[in-house]
Amino acid sequence: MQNKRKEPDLTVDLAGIWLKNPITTASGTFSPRDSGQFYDLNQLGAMITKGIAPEPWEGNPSPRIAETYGGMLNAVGLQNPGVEAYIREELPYLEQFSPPVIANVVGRTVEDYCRVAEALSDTSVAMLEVNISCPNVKAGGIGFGTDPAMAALVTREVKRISKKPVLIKLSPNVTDITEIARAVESEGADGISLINTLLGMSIDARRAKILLANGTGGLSGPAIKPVALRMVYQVCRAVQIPVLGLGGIRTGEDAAEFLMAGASAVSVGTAALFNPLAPIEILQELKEFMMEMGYRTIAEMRQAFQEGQGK
Amino acid sequence: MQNKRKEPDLTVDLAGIWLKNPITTASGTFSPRDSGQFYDLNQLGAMITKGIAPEPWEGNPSPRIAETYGGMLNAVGLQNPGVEAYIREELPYLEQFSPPVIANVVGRTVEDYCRVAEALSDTSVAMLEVNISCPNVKAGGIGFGTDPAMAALVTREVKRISKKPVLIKLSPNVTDITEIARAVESEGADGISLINTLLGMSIDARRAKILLANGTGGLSGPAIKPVALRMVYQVCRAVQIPVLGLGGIRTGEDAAEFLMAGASAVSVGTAALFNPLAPIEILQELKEFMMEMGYRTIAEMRQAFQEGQGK
Amino acid sequence: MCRDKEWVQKSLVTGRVAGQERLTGDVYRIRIQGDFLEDFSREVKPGQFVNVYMKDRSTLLPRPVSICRIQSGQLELVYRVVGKGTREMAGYHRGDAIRLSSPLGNGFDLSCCQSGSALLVGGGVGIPPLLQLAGELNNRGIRSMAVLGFQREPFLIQEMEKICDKVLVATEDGSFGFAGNVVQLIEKEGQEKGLAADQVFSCGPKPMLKALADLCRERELPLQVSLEERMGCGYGACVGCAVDIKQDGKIQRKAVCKDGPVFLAEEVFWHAE
Amino acid sequence: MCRDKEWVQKSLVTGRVAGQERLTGDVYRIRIQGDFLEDFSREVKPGQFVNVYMKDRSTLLPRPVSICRIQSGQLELVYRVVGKGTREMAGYHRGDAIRLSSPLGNGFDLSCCQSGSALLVGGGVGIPPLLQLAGELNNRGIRSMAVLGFQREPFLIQEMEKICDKVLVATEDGSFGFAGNVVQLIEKEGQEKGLAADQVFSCGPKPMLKALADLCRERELPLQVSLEERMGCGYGACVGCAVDIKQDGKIQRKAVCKDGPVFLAEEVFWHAE
Ligand SMILES: Cc1cc2nc3c(=O)[nH]c(=O)nc-3n(C[C@H](O)[C@H](O)[C@H](O)COP(=O)(O)OP(=O)(O)OC[C@H]3O[C@@H](n4cnc5c(N)ncnc54)[C@H](O)[C@@H]3O)c2cc1C
Ligand SMILES: Cc1cc2nc3c(=O)[nH]c(=O)nc-3n(C[C@H](O)[C@H](O)[C@H](O)COP(=O)(O)OP(=O)(O)OC[C@H]3O[C@@H](n4cnc5c(N)ncnc54)[C@H](O)[C@@H]3O)c2cc1C
Ligand SMILES: Cc1cc2nc3c(=O)[nH]c(=O)nc-3n(C[C@H](O)[C@H](O)[C@H](O)COP(=O)(O)O)c2cc1C
Ligand SMILES: Cc1cc2nc3c(=O)[nH]c(=O)nc-3n(C[C@H](O)[C@H](O)[C@H](O)COP(=O)(O)O)c2cc1C
Ligand code: FES
Ligand code: FES
Repeated sequence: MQNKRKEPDLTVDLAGIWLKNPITTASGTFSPRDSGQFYDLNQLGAMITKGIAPEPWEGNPSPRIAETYGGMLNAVGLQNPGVEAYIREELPYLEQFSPPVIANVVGRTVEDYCRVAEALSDTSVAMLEVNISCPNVKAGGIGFGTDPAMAALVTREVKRISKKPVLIKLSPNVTDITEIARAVESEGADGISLINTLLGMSIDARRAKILLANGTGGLSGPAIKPVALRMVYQVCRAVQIPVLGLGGIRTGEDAAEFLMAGASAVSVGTAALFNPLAPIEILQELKEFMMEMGYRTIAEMRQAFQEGQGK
Repeated sequence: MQNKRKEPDLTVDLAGIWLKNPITTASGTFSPRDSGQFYDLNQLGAMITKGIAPEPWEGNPSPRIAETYGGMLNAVGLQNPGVEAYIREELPYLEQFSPPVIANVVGRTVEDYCRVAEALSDTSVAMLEVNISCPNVKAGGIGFGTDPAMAALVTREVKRISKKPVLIKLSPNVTDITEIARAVESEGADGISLINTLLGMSIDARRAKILLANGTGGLSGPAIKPVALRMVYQVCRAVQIPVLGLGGIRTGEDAAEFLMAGASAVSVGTAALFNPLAPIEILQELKEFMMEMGYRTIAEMRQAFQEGQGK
Repeated sequence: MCRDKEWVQKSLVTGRVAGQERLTGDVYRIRIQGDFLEDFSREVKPGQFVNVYMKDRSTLLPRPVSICRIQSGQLELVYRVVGKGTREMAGYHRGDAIRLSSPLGNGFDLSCCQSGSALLVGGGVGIPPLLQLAGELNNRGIRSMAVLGFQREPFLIQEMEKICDKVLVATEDGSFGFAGNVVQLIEKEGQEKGLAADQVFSCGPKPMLKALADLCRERELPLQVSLEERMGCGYGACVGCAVDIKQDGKIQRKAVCKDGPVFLAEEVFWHAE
Repeated sequence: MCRDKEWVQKSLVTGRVAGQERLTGDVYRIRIQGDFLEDFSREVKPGQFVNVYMKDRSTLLPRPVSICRIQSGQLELVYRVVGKGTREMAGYHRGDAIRLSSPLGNGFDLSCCQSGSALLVGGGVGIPPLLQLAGELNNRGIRSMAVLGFQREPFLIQEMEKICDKVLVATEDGSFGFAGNVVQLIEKEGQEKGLAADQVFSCGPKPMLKALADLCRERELPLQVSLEERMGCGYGACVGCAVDIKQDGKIQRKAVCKDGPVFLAEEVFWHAE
């Protein structure tokens, strides 16, 4: 192939937003002021911020983190300062940087989601990422994301109120991820993010106790990559809307795999916890991988995979 | 605690079968003739053999195996010689060893399962472990284990025909594992095994191709332990019947965690692939762990956990 | 790397092990070399820690370890082997690579200590950061006394004695110094000779810190404590390391790694264990 | 360990790296020492392989590597760096530990070769097991000729020349020996000088084996081939390494690690790639 050493074009379109590269920060694993002490945030494709509720949430007691083989469990419990503080303190800081801001939205009721979506509608936020892995307190604590009807309901209501494009972020703890994906697509979601964490547990055998104060926690990191990749592949073939892929991405080749599977862009989560420079290292590796293989654009790389697969 | 250096009593009761220790071999990762070249099979609590269908199955084409971070994917596709060959060639060999044999049963239809159960009813097999992660060809390939009604149906029919106690082995690829567990309990399952593999995928970025010939595969190994432990914990609290716990067990402490969570016994799967001596090393480590902590029996260890947890 | 923007201040660095010795039982001191230490020693504050990143790639999360001191171009960490990560560290030999973060967290607040004297109270592997603190207080002309508690065999005593005016030692089993814990020793010492300190600094196991907090509140002594919590990132990205801090009449969840690890004892909400 | 029962014959062992050298490009030879080699050399058959277990604990599965030879109390493996595991191996230094299995699989079947001559055909890192095979044939008084193919730079040529009557070399780019592949070289050689061999043994990339199988079928030469497949366990427990073998008129899925890696070429069902 020619042009082997020319820098590839990494730009992507994510549900109508133009990103200068497909690398974004996974919600809850990125803090602009703190992550930004390790690398220049302007290098990112987009900045996805931690889950924001209408009011401050205090999250779960400690311990909130357990290390697992090749991964980790977290039970942070979506601690966040609430949408007002977010608009007041976080957004102005983020506005200094060029990448678009995608605000992750959490709630315990449909109204919660809508309140955040409404509050963010007239801000500099470029897009919403609605985390439906939260338990619905009005439905006995069943996760919004584990029931197609509830997932559809949240999507419909948030879409109705939001002036911003909306990604729905799916929970992987379901029997059929494509069913949920189709449900949110049919209610007008502009795109889908996946995956959120797998539900797990850790026991400290020596203390004969459950490790996390919350009991269970969300499994993330390299350990879950095969599950994430499978779901991204399946969902990309089940819906027409764009997909933001994540789950265990740690290297440039990992990112390439998700993009080949059909993702429009990717997020780096846990990898940024165990390596604060992960997002930009992954970006660099992706670029080098594409140059080595002679791919000039992300679309070309995806194409090569589809042709190789015959699908 | 006194008796610190006395050997603990490792015996357990698994759905009416007495095991001299709780360590068994996970189905599909154990071959008596081959595993037995590395250690004395008589040391095992029980020998669980690979999935057996009524007729020979040829399984999937290669590649069938992909390594993943902290785990592996397999798409062996339940290759097996069929129940007749199993009775003719495998069982007589197994009868040389003292641990009870638990025969893993697979099928594509309810009748398949029943034919195997019937054929094994008058053999030396001590118990059946019915793998309901298989796709039901009569229901469009949906997994028996992903639908409570189908899981219940298989259980009912196999229980009706089998003279042996029956464990139902659940698929973890479901929204609510306790729902499936309750469904099989209510149809008379003598016990439950879990977990089978998580559905995953691997892409070879350099060749721009899906790695496994089958497309998707089952994720197993240390990477999945937190999911397995969570499900074992949940199911032990949702049903009254005993649970055989597995998924990522690699050390004696891992085994202790599953036993604390409520499992009556455990299986060692992938660990035996990357370390052929894993089952007996885990047994030894479990014994040493119990001695160090002063637990005299498995029940005492489980008790300590329950009291510490207040549950 | 990536120090091109004003706000990009932190990095990951690879040091070389200059030496490792066992201090006692399962407590080790590792000495680390590297160019980056020039930057570190300019910026570091007593009470800060570094993230140590493991080579065993099944253990991904960083291990936070307090900076014990930076001296003769070497970073010293003192740690107890308690699990996989610290066991790996204990296996490092001279010349091996070790991957670290820049100094993290906020150290002890010394702005309150312009003169007078300080009491340093340490328990076990909570003592290492107090060594650096003692040195810094010394530099500032503040006199310090240390009360150090151990289960059995003490360590870092000589190093502390070189800097502090006085070092008292307690061991749980009485094998060395006072038999009992540091709080009991402080109470005894206080009764016998009076306890004069303008500021108390402490690091050690939570029950010790809590008992000390009670004592200091009674005596109206200002106390700063360094806390521990299980961490995800160690640099403020995940809010995994929450502690409950009372501020402005409310309990707020703060991050040990970023807002701490040092907090004012009176602001810590001490949960019953 | 655990050799107390008659049927317990295999084990995992820890060897020491006695040395490592780069043969060419990304091909390395590692030499391994250990007491266990006494047992190994007594039992080993040409064409068997060992499982190498990695230290990087994120890569759990064993790496199968053919036994190249056991000589002067050292086990030699020759391998190409293609990924994480082989990259790790290339980083081992003299004195490092390396964890291995006993020799696994069935080697080449030499019962058919009581006399006469053999043709050994190897491609790239398929050549290592042929070295051990050549030695064994030599011991048995069977003359052998080797045809070895490489992409660019050859390796193990001298070692083969010491044992074989004749060694022909082909490189894809013609930088050394014949320009082309081994099958072309064999055809050319056969036309010019005639090819007399009672048995052909081969190991190398699948397309090479397939082309060779076609050639041997035409010439009615018996051919044994050593195959590769991705493995789970490498010892027969998982059926992860299936190949399609025609036996008794049926296609059967056999395990490369246990039933192979050597198969009769005429029984292999060669899938179109
Ligand atoms: C700010 C801070 C400073 C510290 N300074 C020192 C020091 O100077 N010397 C020293 O010996 N120890 C220190 N510790 C404790 C040290 O971090 C743990 O002992 C170490 O992380 C244990 O790792 P492991 O892999 O050996 O244990 P494992 O139990 O195998 O670790 C499993 C996981 O739990 C975490 N973990 C386990 N114990 C602790 C703990 N006590 N605190 C926080 N995380 C824990 C580990 O980081 C890891 O993620 C400090 C902790 C903190 C938070
Ligand atoms: C019986 C047998 C004998 C072999 N002998 C040799 C030899 O003497 N010299 C040599 O250089 N190579 C040999 N190989 C190939 C060698 O096993 C692979 O190159 C090696 O496993 C690659 O590991 P990696 O971690 O570097 O690559 P990665 O691609 O990172 O490995 C990922 C996974 O794929 C597996 N894998 C990758 N490539 C292969 C392959 N070609 N065959 C089987 N598994 C693979 C690995 O074992 C691992 O599980 C042999 C293979 C077999 C089956
Ligand atoms: C500490 C932590 C906090 C998280 N918080 C959020 C959150 O607020 N909202 C959300 O949608 N996902 C949250 N997640 C999930 C991640 O964004 C991501 O979906 C998941 O971790 C899988 O990706 P990874 O393996 O790359 O981490 C969190 C994950 C972690 C580890
Ligand atoms: C190669 C392979 C083959 C398997 N075959 C079967 C099978 O035949 N029947 C079954 O119920 N489970 C089968 N399993 C699933 C395991 O028994 C086990 O449930 C799963 O791997 C999780 O445990 P582990 O992480 O300890 O391996 C297989 C797993 C592997 C890796
Ligand atoms: S450990 Fe991540 S914020 Fe403190
Ligand atoms: S690799 Fe497991 S049977 Fe061959």
